[in-house]
Amino acid sequence: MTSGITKYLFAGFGGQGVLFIGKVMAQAAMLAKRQVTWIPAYGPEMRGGTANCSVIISNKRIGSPTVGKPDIALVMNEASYQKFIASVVPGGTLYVNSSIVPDLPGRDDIQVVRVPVNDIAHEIGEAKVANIVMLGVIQALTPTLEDEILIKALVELAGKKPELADLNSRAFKAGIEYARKHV
Amino acid sequence: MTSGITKYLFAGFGGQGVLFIGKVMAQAAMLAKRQVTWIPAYGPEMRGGTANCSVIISNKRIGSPTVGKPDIALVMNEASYQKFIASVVPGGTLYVNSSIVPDLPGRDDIQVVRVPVNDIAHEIGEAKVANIVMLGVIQALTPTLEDEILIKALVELAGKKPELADLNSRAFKAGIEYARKHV
Amino acid sequence: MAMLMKGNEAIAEAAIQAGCRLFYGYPITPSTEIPEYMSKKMKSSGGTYLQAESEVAAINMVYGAGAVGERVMTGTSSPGFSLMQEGLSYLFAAEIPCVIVDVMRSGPGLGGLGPTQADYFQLTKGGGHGDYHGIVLAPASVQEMVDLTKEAFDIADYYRNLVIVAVDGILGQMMEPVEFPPYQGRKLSPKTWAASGAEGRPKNNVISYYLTPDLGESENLRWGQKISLMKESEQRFSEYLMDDAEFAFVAFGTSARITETAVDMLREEGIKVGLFRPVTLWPFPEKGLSARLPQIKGLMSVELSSGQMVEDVKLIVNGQAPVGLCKRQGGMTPEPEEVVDAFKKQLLGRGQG
Amino acid sequence: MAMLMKGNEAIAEAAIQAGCRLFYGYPITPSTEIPEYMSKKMKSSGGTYLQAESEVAAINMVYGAGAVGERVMTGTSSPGFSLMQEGLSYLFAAEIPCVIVDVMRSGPGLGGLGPTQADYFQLTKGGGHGDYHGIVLAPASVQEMVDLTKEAFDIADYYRNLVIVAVDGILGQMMEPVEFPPYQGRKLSPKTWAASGAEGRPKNNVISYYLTPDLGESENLRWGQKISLMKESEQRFSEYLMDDAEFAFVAFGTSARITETAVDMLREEGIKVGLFRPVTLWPFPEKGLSARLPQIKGLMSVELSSGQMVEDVKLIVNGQAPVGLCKRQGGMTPEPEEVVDAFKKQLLGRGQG
Amino acid sequence: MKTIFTKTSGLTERPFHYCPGCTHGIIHRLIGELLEEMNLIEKAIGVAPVGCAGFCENYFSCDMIGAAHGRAVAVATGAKRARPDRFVFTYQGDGDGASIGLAETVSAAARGEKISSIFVNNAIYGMTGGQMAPTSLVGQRTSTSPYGRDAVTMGFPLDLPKILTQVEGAVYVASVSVESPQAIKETKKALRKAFQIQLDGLGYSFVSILSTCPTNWGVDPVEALDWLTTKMKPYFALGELKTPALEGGSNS
Amino acid sequence: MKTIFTKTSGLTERPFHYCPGCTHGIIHRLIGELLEEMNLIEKAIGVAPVGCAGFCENYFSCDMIGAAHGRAVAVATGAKRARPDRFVFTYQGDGDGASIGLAETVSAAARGEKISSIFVNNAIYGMTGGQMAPTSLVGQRTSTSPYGRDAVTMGFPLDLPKILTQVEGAVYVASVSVESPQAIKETKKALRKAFQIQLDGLGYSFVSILSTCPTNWGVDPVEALDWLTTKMKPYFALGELKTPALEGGSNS
Amino acid sequence: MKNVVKINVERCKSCGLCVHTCPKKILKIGDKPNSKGFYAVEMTDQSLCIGCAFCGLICPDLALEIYREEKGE
Amino acid sequence: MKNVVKINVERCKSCGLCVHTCPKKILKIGDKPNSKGFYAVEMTDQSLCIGCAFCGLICPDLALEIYREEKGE
Ligand SMILES: Cc1ncc(C[n+]2csc(CCOP(=O)(O)OP(=O)(O)O)c2C)c(N)n1
Ligand SMILES: Cc1ncc(C[n+]2csc(CCOP(=O)(O)OP(=O)(O)O)c2C)c(N)n1
Ligand code: SF4
Ligand code: SF4
Ligand code: SF4
Ligand code: SF4
Ligand code: SF4
Ligand code: SF4
Ligand SMILES: [Mg+2]
Ligand SMILES: [Mg+2]
Repeated sequence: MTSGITKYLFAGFGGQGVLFIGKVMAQAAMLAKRQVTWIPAYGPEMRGGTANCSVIISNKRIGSPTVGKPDIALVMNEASYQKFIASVVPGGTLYVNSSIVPDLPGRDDIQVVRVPVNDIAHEIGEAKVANIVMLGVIQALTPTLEDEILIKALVELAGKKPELADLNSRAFKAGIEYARKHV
Repeated sequence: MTSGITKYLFAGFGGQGVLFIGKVMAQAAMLAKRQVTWIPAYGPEMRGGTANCSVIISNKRIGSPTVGKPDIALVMNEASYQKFIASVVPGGTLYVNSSIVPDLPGRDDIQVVRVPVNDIAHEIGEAKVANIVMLGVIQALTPTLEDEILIKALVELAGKKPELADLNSRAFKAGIEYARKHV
Repeated sequence: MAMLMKGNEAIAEAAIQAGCRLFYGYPITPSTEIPEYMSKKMKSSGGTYLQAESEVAAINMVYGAGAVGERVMTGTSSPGFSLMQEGLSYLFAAEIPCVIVDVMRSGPGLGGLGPTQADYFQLTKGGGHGDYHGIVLAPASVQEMVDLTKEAFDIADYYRNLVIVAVDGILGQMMEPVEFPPYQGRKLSPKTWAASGAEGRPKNNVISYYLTPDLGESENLRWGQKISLMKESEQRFSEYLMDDAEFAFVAFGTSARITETAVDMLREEGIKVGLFRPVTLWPFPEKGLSARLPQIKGLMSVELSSGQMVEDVKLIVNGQAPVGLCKRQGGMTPEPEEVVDAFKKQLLGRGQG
Repeated sequence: MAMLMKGNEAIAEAAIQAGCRLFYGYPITPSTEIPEYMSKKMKSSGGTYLQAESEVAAINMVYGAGAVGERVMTGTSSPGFSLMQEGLSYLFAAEIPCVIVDVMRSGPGLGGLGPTQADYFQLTKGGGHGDYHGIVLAPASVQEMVDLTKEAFDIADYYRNLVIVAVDGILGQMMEPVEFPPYQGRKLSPKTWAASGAEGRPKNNVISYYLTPDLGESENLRWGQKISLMKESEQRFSEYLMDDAEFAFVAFGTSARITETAVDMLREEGIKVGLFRPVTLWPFPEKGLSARLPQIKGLMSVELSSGQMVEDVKLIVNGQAPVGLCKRQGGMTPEPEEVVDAFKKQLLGRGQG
Repeated sequence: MKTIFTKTSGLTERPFHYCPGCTHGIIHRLIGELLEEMNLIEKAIGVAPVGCAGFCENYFSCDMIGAAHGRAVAVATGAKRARPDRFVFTYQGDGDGASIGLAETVSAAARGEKISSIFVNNAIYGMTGGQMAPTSLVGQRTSTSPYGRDAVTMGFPLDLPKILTQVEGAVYVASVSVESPQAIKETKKALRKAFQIQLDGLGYSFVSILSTCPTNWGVDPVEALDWLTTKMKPYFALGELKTPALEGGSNS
Repeated sequence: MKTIFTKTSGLTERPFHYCPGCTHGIIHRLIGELLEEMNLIEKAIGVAPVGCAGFCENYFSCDMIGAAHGRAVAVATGAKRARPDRFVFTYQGDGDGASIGLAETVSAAARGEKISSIFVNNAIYGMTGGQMAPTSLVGQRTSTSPYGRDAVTMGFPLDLPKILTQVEGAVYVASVSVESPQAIKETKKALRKAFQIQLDGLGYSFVSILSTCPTNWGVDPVEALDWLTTKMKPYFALGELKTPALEGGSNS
Repeated sequence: MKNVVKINVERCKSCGLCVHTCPKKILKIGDKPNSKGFYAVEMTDQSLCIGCAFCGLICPDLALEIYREEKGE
Repeated sequence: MKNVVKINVERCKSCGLCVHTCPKKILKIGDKPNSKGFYAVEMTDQSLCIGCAFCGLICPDLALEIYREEKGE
């Protein structure tokens, strides 16, 4: 998070919506008039394969858009945990979807935050928004931008679907609340 | 014809057999254990277009196989006459098929030999061997190899067709005779 | 107003804004967003998107539309670009303006979907037969993809030459905020040469052959003059902290972005380095780089390939300074730290010694 | 016993003698004598000639036959060679040995039927995508076409790499006396990797992709090692009057033949020139040329192109001596006199001054 | 315990990478079973396409070659001519075989190449994320026909098996499907016949199989079976379109 | 004096480069006449192939584009989509259209491109000196089938018009010939219909014309007419194989 | 005599094709995710199974094997 | 009324197709080569010509034009 630059990595199965929350972050950063880049990476499989994206939010012009050592990483499944835990920058934060990822050996020099986002999403009544719940958690614990601006981005990306915007906002807030209460 | 190297150019319509008499020369040179190269050049048309070939016969290893300035050139049609007369090396010889090529402005610094080879071939009874008649003329006036070796080459290239070999030999000799008598 | 857009989509939108009304393409990862965007937007822009049966067909459709004088584009990725090589050679010879996008993916062979710059030779030297060149533009941000794509059409028409926009898979897939200033094209002469139907004028032929070697040579010399003119006039580059630099990185596209960060890191250590970024890969910006040589103790090419552009760098440096290479291959990109390390190992010792 | 043979036919005969039992090709002037010869002779040699529907199909048939472990060849000319570029990149990545003949004709585009060397970049830098190289053999006489074609098959099998025999149209069409000494192939290991049917062994896959960038990089590095090994071991060249030469011509194929005569002419004038003839265009014989540099005051590349090989020459000379260029294009060849003149104009003045 | 149904040794142990419910897997299994039943595992050389099935060399127990996109038939031709004693088959998608590889397919058929092609028609480009295929139906929305395939500007679905009936060297042409156990059994029969025709040296054999792509059709796997049945089957000519006994085809 | 027969303004004054007796010239004249009669000279864009007709842009009075070998249909597609108001035709040999360009031809037909293709089938590769074409007859000797085309190893002649009847977007498919004044008149009729179909915007129209190549067949021009009549006509399906009125074709 | 459907939970992708195809409707999607996150199919009443193997035939992922236990086994 | 076949000697390639096709057999290959070396076709008896234009239709090289002289012309 040196010199006003934050690097994110969001990883999981295809279908878990990690690319989407990266987009929300990026959109929000743009709305906040920050510099931003978003890069996706997919595995060769169509579904069930791995997917991840890197987001950089910065106050100054962004050189390298790739994120080798994220400040903040999110892993939604076990494979991503195994793959990325070592890359988090010392002092950084790793968010783990504990609904799916078992309790595995961690690291001492980073913060590991385990959140059962699938279960939380289930409670809200829509399993698909586990990703947004996690976005809320991240926002609560390691915010880079204002809450409002993230919600605005969420609404914008929902396009012309107000129910979706609503659902997403609820999931986002549920994440924030959960984090404030439990972590 | 400097340093035991002779450069030939044979040019005409496709179908006039200029490539063939080049091959005969080349084959003969090889039989005589001389160094030799043969290069064809065609126009883009299938028939009736221009065709020519360059032959180099040499006592030593042949560098450039292209013939920009032939020592001995043969033109079987008017287009070739126009195209190549300027290229003949000073002191060289230009053979012209006078059955087809009209009497056109020549050059003083080269020998121009006009022979009505179509007519001669006609007399032998086979219009197609005009090219071989011309080969005989060339052999008579500017020989590089022995008569016998050229005849041998002619026979070899006739393959398994003795009548053809015979016809070709007759045409060749007719050319020699004509040259000795008329030129 | 800025909007967040993928590089591939930005290219497609920029093309439409530049008056491109025909897109012929065949899908291939990681360039597929280009045809997808075109299939969505062309119709309402009064243009035509057509999915070709192959890249070979696509480039020849481009040839047809370009020959009748319309603005036309195709987009593909490396294996598809390889299939277009005969077509590119023909487009050059027939002097048909057009724009081709190559979103490079890692090879050789089917390879992988990761980013690469290993088509550099194919792009710049001519992967097809004969002496020819396309102008090759290499943007390094989504905004530059917009700006250069628009220009590409003008340049193509101006010279009657193919123009290639070359990016790696990262740039094609990356989202950045981007703006679309109104397009103001160059003033160009009407395409009187086009085979667009001979209404009210003598007939035109647009062909790519010559009947005799003499003609072939004179055509090639004429094209050679055009090549020289393009070489003279179209070199583009961008510099980062080069004014007082004692060492220069040379890099384009994504690797230039990564190198920019490496430059920052080295500058923090007090080492005077800068980045020379070719914006045209062909013509290589040799004037710009040559101008910097007197101040430079060493150069390093940073590439997503086994080292291809480094040859062009060496040709310009011509022995006047050491030239290093930092590379990653097969879809990998270097971290800025790696670039720093490579620099220190290969150049810093030597340059100072 | 010597026989008079066209270069193209000599290549075809040599291939058969080297155990090539499969030829897939598509006719194109000036290489057509190769498929024609094969169609006549393959059957009685127990092999197969098959006319493909296109060059794209031909190179992929080659891929299939090579993948099952058989000796296979194709032959084409420049536009057809351009169509094979995707295939070449795949052949390299799948490490399939094979031999490809390019009888160059003048381009770009449909161009003409005259000789050229303007496929040099495409041949040596890789006209397809990604980092790869084929070994490129450039004979300069019909005899050498025989000898190198035979070797090509051995080299291909030894490295599991594509080998290209590159000649211009003159060499392909030229007749010279030629001999066929009995073929004695290299000792080669059996092709245990081939996908020839898994009888009695675990199954084999012959593929050209990798699933992740990590794997992509390690594959590319492995191929890079092979490339280094080929570069180290397979450089070939031939010299003419180089021992005491103060100036060197660099030329291959037909232009080398022409230059040989120019060397003779200059030597007659007492000027100490020689000819350095690359026999492998890739790997370029840089060791051989470098070894001569200390004695050399200037070099001149003689090419049937706008000047492509001259870049490789310059990369080696690296500023140590002036490098000139004598070129003809579009199907034209220089007369030896022209080479002499160009030399005098570009180098003699400078080299002595 | 009697085995009624189990995995064939014609397939490796590796789980498929295909999306849930994608019928590529069913077709793989049928081929694997035939490789085993017809004793071809050690004799076969399969050619993989580029497409979703581009990794199928991991699944079949025989030797495999991975071809460039669209060139599987050319690669197979090259391989078969080199080893006429081998059994050579291609496995290709509709984009691979009917778009970029169309010339290769039809030309090999014309030459009567002694190979067998399995053509998996899912009316879309699966691997690249759902673009229009030559076989996409009129009206079908894909990522490159977002407003639906419009016959006037984008043309009509290409019926490759129907075309091949007009090509003399194609001696067996079948068009089958996999939406039900019955259809799957028919498909296996057709494949067996196609393979046998190659073994008998009669010429080119071609089996087109209608298949699903739930992911890119945007429906669930069961709905996909239904889409196949109600939308695809009516358009494409089905059955044994041409057999060695029945030259000229049943569609005329 | 009344003119019964004279040169059309649809052709330039330039003499043809074709070999003596080559019927490419007759076909050129028919096209030239139709360009004039249908008032298309200023509206037409022709696409030349690579092949003996590769220089035909010199002969037609309209604008012309020279395509790469086999790609004329793709070039024409590109041109027509760019200028739908123009009349766009291709002129191609059998190698150009049915071998290297097969995918382009069939795919354009499937898309129903509003262009007209004239396909000159002389059963050989003329320009390159007489190699086997996809249309060469079984037993025919060519420079790459020196022992005669053998159906078992080289396959069967490809009947492209017959194939195209199975392609929905091809709305007019005719197979005609030029060995006699009657045949020439029929050919002109077919060409006129094909052109009109494009002008009416109905879809792809394709006219295959059997033609001679005395040079590479190794016969004199008059014998060549006979060879065409007695050898080629019996093999290739002739007539209007598919017309807009008669969907499905007359050959079924 | 009893028919046994063996479910390879790790291979199952929860596509539901077998559920849809089984004439006896005795298969259902389970509620425990496997290691890949797929809810594997489950047998509801093995005794009703007629051993028709339709489920195996339609399963694209080779997740099912079907056996018949002979009497007395 | 008289039909006139105008022969463009320079365009004629001596292929003989018109000779073969003329129903009246009044055309023949001549014996004077044109500038390209081709022996152009000649009319043997113009008065027999019926003006059917078959010769013009079959001539691949546009070497023939056919006119009808109206009576009294
Ligand atoms: C030359 C080339 N062009 C394009 C691609 C991208 N590509 C890969 S697979 C594919 C099409 C896949 O569709 P299909 O053949 O129908 O197979 P499916 O995935 O539907 O089974 C395409 C266009 C490529 N790999 N190579
Ligand atoms: C890519 C490519 N391959 C091959 C050729 C060589 N070539 C030129 S024309 C031709 C075939 C000509 O035959 P056809 O199309 O039947 O026309 P024809 O000459 O018989 O009228 C070939 C193979 C080429 N020019 N380009
Ligand atoms: S994308 Fe479609 S065809 Fe490909 S695996 Fe998924 S469902 Fe199957
Ligand atoms: S080669 Fe054949 S097709 Fe070509 S012009 Fe001559 S006769 Fe006609
Ligand atoms: S074997 Fe038949 S009855 Fe038994 S579970 Fe499978 S489909 Fe149902
Ligand atoms: S068909 Fe196979 S993969 Fe699908 S739910 Fe049933 S057992 Fe699982
Ligand atoms: S017009 Fe008829 S009759 Fe007269 S010359 Fe011609 S073909 Fe013969
Ligand atoms: S048909 Fe024409 S070219 Fe042939 S002989 Fe008659 S007039 Fe001459
Ligand atoms: Mg598909
Ligand atoms: Mg032909």
